[in-house]
Amino acid sequence: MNIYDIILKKIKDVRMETGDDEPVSNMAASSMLTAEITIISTLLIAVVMLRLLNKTLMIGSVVLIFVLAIVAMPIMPRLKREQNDSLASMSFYVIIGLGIIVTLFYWGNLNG
Amino acid sequence: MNYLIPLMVVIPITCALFLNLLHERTRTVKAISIIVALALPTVPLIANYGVQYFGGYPPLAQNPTIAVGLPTLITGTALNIFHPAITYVFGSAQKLMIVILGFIALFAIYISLYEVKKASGVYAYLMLMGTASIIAMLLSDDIFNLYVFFEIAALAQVGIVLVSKVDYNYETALKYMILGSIASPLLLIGIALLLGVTGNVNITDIVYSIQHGLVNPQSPVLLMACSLIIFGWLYGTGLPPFHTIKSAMYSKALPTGAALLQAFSVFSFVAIGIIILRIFSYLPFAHIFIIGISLVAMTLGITMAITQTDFKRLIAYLAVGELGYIGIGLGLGTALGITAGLFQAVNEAVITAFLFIGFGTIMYKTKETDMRKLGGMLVETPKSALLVLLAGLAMAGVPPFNAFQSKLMLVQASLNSGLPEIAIIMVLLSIVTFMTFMRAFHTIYLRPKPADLEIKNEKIPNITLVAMVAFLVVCLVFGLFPQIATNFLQGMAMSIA
Amino acid sequence: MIMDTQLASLLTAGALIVIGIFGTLFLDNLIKKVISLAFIGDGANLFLIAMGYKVGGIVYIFLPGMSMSNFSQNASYPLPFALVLTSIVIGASTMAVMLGIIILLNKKYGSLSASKILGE
Amino acid sequence: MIEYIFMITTILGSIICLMQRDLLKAAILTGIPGASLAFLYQYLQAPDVALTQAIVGSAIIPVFFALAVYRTRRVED
Repeated sequence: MNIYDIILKKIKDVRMETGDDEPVSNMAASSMLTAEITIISTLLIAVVMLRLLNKTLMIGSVVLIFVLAIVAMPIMPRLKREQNDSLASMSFYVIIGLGIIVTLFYWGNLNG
Repeated sequence: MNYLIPLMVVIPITCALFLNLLHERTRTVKAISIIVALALPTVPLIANYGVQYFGGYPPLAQNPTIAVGLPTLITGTALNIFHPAITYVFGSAQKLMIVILGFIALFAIYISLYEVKKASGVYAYLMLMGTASIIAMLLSDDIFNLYVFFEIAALAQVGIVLVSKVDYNYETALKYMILGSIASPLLLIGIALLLGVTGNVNITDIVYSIQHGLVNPQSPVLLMACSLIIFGWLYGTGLPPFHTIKSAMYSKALPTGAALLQAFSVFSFVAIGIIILRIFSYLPFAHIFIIGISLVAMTLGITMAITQTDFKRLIAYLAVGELGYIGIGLGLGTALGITAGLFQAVNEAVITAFLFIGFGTIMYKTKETDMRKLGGMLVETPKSALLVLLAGLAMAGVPPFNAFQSKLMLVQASLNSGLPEIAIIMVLLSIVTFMTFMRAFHTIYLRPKPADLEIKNEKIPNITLVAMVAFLVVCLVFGLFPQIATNFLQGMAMSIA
Repeated sequence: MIMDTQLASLLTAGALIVIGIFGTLFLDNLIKKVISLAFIGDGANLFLIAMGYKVGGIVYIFLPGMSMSNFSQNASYPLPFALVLTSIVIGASTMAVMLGIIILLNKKYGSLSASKILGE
Repeated sequence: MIEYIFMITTILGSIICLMQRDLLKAAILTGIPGASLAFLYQYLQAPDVALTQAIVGSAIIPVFFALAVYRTRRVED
């Protein structure tokens, strides 16, 4: 069993959990895979910017995020399920976003 | 007195209201729309740079006849230079952006007039109203005036989606309005806090008050105002957490409407983003936050685009992701970065409109948007296929097109600011953008035609092809001679940085 | 006096906004969602009005017979009030559009439940 | 002193309005916070805004809601 089959199987498993009964085509699997790699690599590169703050913190968080990403491997199907079009989830994220922005601006500017 | 500056807003609004009255008279509607649409890019092109004070009240310092005999309590203090009237500033950067917006609106209106049998006055009304309010947002130096036009633009966007007759457009419009009715009162409160601290709604005066110590810049009320205004900015432009609803809005509009809607988002992004930078650039965290939210927008937008099966939604997510590039340029805060960001904004508005209209020809021929049911369209529409391919290359940033120049400038700016990681992420995501586009292009045009796909035997209107060629010419001109655009934008970037 | 009027009205505005956001998030009926959104807008308007209020001040209308210096020292700040007028009208028109869409959606679905109409 | 009473009626009125099961009652009860706000604006030294709010908040908006309820359904399901 090569890696591609493992990934295909994992995506199928996640689909099964969500009750999404569309057939998994080659195209869908490869695009999910691309999205997965893109999101993990972007996250890792972005975390490297923590070096401006503290080098040890940067190394620690890069390793931590790498391990977490490997463990939670199919991130993308879950992420896609979170970003659906229902009003309930959208307004939930809007309010969470408002909370995060207000807190960050208070904390970031008073202690930065 | 430079009367052309207010006329840029007044002409489209007046004609829009007039068009709405002419409901059944198709030919009159057509004639008026054609003339007004032509006026949209030409009026800013011939207008001179200047400042317009509504009601004719310039600051006292520039108006010595009134200032005579006033006590020194007024003439000796900052009140002397404060702006009593709503002020519109028309500089070189505004000129380029309004011309480009007018250009996109011109072709959107023309295509909408010729693609349907019966021209609808209501659709033209909504498009003109939205364009006028975005022009006013770009011009306005008054933060409450900006809020009013922001709300009008939101209503016009909802209207453009409501008239589209695409499935589930009412639901999406209602969702957008509900989220908007949460976000825009919060933006209003942000403006109210700014007004409460500085006693002013004119942005130049607010900046003066903050920089000259008339108010305490570290006051927590100002921090709160900054966070609420940024929240309203996220809503108006469709950055996360609003990216799902904004991309749904694009995909539920007609292709012409979608092309115009994303131009609205891009230019309101620029208009409000510049205001945030002007007022709050003394907060170091504001820059970090803008860069962070732009990175999130780019990543989420582009990765979500890959997984879509509906091609309109795919381009919609790509459009949201491309907004992140502008945000990076603004967030870097250097003169080069801001110039690159503004240049990218101009380019992106053109290219995404190009893509929406180009893929719109598929909808015109087949009435189908699901990529799994499409294929083999190259034989049917070879000319528009070539143009769409060029648009996709332009969006991904392939040289000789314009986005290559602006993305190159962005990479240089981020390297100069000592953040090579951002440059790497931008290049990586450009490659993924290209891959996403090529996947859509392959499935729609190159793959063999599915048996059950019905293709209508209607010719694509010539005006659509003309519009696409015109967009291509703009892309090529800005790509080969980027100085044309950057010379216009540099002045504003220098004044902010 | 326990609390001055300005602070109390700011708190009222905050309470209206919180009630409105709560209603928007947790009530399922669309008409009630829109009513809650109207409360958020009202809260924002009251907030602006409270910004311009001046404790112990007078109304900002200059009537004949008033002393100029007394007026300029005690009048409340009229700019926020002028803004609220616009804001009230914008809020009312947004409300009307939303109710129009809701009437159309009720025809299509035969229901006013947000989870049925606006979910997925 | 009287402004505190209007503040309390605004908040209580909005809560009671959202607690109704009958939508027509809820629509008409939106007039209470609207009218209280109009009086409150008068006490906050803004008579012209109070006039507008009295018309929009206590007459036009409840009528809009009542018409919408009349065109759709009266009981929450």
